[in-house]
Amino acid sequence: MSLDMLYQEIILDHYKNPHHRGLREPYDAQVHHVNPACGDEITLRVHLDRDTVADVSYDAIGCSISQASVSVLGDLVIGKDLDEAMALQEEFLTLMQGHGKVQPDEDRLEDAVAFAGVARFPGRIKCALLGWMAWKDATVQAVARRAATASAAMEEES
Amino acid sequence: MSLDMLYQEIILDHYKNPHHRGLREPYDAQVHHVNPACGDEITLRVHLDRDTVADVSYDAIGCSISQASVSVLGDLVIGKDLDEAMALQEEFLTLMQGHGKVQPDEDRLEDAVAFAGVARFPGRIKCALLGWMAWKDATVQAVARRAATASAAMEEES
Amino acid sequence: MSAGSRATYDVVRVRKDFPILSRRLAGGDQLVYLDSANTSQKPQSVIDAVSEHYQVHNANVARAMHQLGTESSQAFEEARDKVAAFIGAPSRDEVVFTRNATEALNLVANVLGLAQGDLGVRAGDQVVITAMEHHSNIVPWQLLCQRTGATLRWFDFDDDGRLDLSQLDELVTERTKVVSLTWISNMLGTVNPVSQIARRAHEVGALVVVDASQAVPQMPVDVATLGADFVAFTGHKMVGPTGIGVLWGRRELLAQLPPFLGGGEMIETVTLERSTYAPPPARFEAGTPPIAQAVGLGAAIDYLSELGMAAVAAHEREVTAYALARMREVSGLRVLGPTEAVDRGGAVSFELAGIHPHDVAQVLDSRGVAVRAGHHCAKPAHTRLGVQSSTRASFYLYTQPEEVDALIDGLDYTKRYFGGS
Amino acid sequence: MSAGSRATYDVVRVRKDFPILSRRLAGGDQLVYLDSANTSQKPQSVIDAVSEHYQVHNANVARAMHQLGTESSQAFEEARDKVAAFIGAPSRDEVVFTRNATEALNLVANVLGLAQGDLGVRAGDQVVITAMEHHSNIVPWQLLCQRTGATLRWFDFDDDGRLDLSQLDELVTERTKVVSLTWISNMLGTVNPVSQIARRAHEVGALVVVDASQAVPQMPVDVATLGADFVAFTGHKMVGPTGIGVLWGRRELLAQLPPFLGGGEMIETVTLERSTYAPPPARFEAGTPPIAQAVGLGAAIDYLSELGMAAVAAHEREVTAYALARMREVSGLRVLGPTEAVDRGGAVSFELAGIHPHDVAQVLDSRGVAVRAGHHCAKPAHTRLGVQSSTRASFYLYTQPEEVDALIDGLDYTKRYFGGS
Ligand SMILES: Cc1ncc(COP(=O)(O)O)c(C=O)c1O
Ligand SMILES: Cc1ncc(COP(=O)(O)O)c(C=O)c1O
Repeated sequence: MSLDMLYQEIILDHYKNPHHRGLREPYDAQVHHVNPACGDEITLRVHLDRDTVADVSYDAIGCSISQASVSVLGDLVIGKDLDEAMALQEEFLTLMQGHGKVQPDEDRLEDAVAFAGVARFPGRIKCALLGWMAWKDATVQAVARRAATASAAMEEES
Repeated sequence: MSLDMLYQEIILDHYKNPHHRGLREPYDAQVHHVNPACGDEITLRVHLDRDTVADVSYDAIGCSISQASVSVLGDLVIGKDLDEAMALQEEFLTLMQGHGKVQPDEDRLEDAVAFAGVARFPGRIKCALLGWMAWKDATVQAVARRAATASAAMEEES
Repeated sequence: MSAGSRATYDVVRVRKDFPILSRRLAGGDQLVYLDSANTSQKPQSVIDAVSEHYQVHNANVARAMHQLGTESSQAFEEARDKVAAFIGAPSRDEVVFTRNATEALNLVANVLGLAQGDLGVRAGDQVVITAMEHHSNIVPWQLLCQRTGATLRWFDFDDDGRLDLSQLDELVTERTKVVSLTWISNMLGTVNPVSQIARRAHEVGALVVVDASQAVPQMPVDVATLGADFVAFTGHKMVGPTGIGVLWGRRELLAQLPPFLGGGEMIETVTLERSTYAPPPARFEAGTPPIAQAVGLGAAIDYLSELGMAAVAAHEREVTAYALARMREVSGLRVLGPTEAVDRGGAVSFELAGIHPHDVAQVLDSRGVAVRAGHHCAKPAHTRLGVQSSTRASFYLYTQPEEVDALIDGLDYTKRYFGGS
Repeated sequence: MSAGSRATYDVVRVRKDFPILSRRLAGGDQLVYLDSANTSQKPQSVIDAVSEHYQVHNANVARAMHQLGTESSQAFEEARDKVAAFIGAPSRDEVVFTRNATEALNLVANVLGLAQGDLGVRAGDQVVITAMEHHSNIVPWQLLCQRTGATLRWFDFDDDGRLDLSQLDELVTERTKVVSLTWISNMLGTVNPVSQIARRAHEVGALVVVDASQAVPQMPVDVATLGADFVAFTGHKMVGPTGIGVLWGRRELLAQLPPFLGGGEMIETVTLERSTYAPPPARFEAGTPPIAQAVGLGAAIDYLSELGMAAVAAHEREVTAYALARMREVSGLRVLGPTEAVDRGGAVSFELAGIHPHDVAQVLDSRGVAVRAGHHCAKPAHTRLGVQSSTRASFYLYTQPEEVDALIDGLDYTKRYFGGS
């Protein structure tokens, strides 16, 4: 398998000039994920504004694939509706686990389609997913926290 | 390898009519040994009279080889000088561990030479040795106990 | 056995897959291998799978990112998928590779002893086993009880080798934390009513551990409906390699349990001060796993699946029934365990009046017939039946009726050999 | 390397013994396997020994009395003899077979935690390791300390990867119960002065555990003079099978230690109330052991012995020296660990400025060069050096200088690949 199938131009661009990098305020949840196989790490924050993903910020150490992947993630989900963003995460996961046989939808996944080739390199799939799994975890926590706050507020009112 | 090489006539005779069987008084040490591979068990007592093996008695459950072997042991060591008996035990051990290549001395080992063939059946060597190892253990304990008693007596005197 | 499955199960053809079965022994005897409950023989496809792995794909797993590493990791994880599918595990992450069934059982006993909170076994708790367990399902619980101050109790069984279920409600109570029992006894051959016992255990909030070392090789298994929380078995008894066993555990339980051994692969992150641990199954697989052995176990499962476990079970039942029938013809022979092939596996232990099992096995061996003599790692079961040891013949998917005949002939000869002089 | 041994060590001939080395990878690349510290490749003789065991001799050990059982037991115990002779063990009973080095280390840590009397590790005691340990020699001691209330301490190392022995008297004190350290670091390549540290440890009455996972494969080992009380290593790194490891321990210590896992083989007698245990090594080998894997390990030892461990060590030194020299030519490359082939094993970890190790390994892999990227199960050692991960090339008895050249060419290409766009 050729290297260029893995290291698409888009990926190298994101790697060299990552978007949304650096931890920002405000945020509703922060998580820390690790790829135990190699030690790559990410700290990621999610900020929700009602049902919209208002911001995703992160601090990460890792390879080109994991860095580019979280950069692309930010581009894709920031500003999106929560359900829509979750659906995109699902789609990206399906693409990564598809053994290179899933045809990605460029209209929906945009730059993330560049990762289609990664699915053929099993050793790198975890790299590509590191940021996406962290984002999902943080978002689920943020939603849960909001629900808890809301119900606490309701109880106070009642 | 033929069965008859293992089950010598002498062995079958001792098996059917074991000598020295049954636990007797007096005794200086009693041990209980087990062959963990098959669960065969022996309880064996040794009685010393100064430097002579005055009696060996036992209660055992086991196969023809282990039963015959302890019967032969009794014949051989009872009445013998302690050092001589220990030397015979050594010789029997050497015979058993000799992979069938050790030539036994019939003048010394008497009926125990019938076990020469057992050395070629590695699965049965432990059977043949069960009683002999128990006897050695008991004898060592009996000697140690006598030494302890003697030194206690001397201390009392002094 | 239905005519349909009989037509498709061709033991003569099956035997051709096992190179050792055509071996000649000392004196030119044909091997009659009746010791499969001890360990099974291996088909060429399993032997080849292991060799090929070393010759073509060998690399360490998980941590290697190169082509060989990828191939090796895939082969290893594919084996996990195969095991999961074979036993009906709801998730592949519920399959933990161990060295053997013994380690799997010790693993459960240890982590339950170490667990914080509700799952932990502590002083005053009770652990229930049965009197027919293999030592590997006794000693780990004795050690657990010694270490925690819990108490060990057990089901008795009757003279036919059937568990005394009248004790069920009295033995398995609110104080019971764990019930661990064998599905099929390796000594008596009894198939135990696991689901019934599991139901009671779950009523009182106890966990159920099943030793399936003799069951998984012999019959279709579906852990999802069995009622157990943990199931242990071993590769070498199911036409797979030595050096590998399996612990299946419910995902939500495994997720709550602390690690057993520490080291590479089972960690999330390590500092010298403290470490965090990977989710199951990795949490319980410290160090380089038995990689080639997992690949071999995968090939064993392929082999068994192709034969079909229903057909394997039917064949086992048929051979066992034939053996029990023929054994009834041997005077002085007493079967220890169920004497009918009903709820019964393919291991038959017996006594031959006046002849020690060692001597029986030895005479049989001189005729090429390989059986086991001793306590078969089930000393308490022997004690219960008042015998010190026994001879055991055990059958498997390659056993033919002619081999049972050779056993019976050998037993007759044994009686003559020891009786005649 | 002397001219004499050079003349007898023919790496081209050695390579012919390893079928995988002639394998072609995707795209037709020749395999350049530089990941032997992770796992070694296997010669045909080892692969054949395992296959032949299954094809001709397969049976369970110890408990089988038939011909196959006898053959299998002899092959298994002969492997123990070979291991004992290979490492200079005073007695074969000091050799315990485990699954891998990780289990061997966990075994020691566990039984020391369980031991009564003087040997036991208890609250207030101290365990000393080093900052360069493999996770498998860190986590077991962390778990032991958590379970007992003992305290874990460690030696630091300097920027060249050498242990800071100025801490020796202050770290290893009367409170120290165990000192456990690696002989050769799998990450830094450092060879540690085991005897010197062992001397101090024994002065204060501490036990010494040596992780020899990287040492036994690479150089002549004599445990009788090493100064250690326990030594752990693993089969798959010494041209042997996966699924087997070794714990060597001094006989008088093993004899005093309680069992680790419970089950078949490790018992003397079992009742439901209590059990007694066999003497070592059986006491520590519960359940059916890795039989075929022990046979394979025996064949691996035969293979290594025929080459001669002095020759293997000399070859390793020579290749490592060549690699270190060539790496100095690569701008932006920083070796982590000793930069000279003095007191140094054949694993070289390095950083390549600005390029993540995953990406380095990936580009190398696209050219057939297999190296490892990550923390190599030595995260604390990386933390100490302020790096998050590294790339590691590791050499073994089949490595040729041309393969080092392929690595260097690959590194140049990697820099162009990531720097050029
Ligand atoms: C220094 C060292 N210790 C321990 C281990 C663990 O060996 P295993 O994974 O075979 O248990 C390794 C290899 O991974 C090692 O290099
Ligand atoms: C019922 C039963 N449980 C446990 C075991 C232990 O299996 P292993 O020795 O492979 O751990 C065996 C086989 O010896 C068995 O028959």
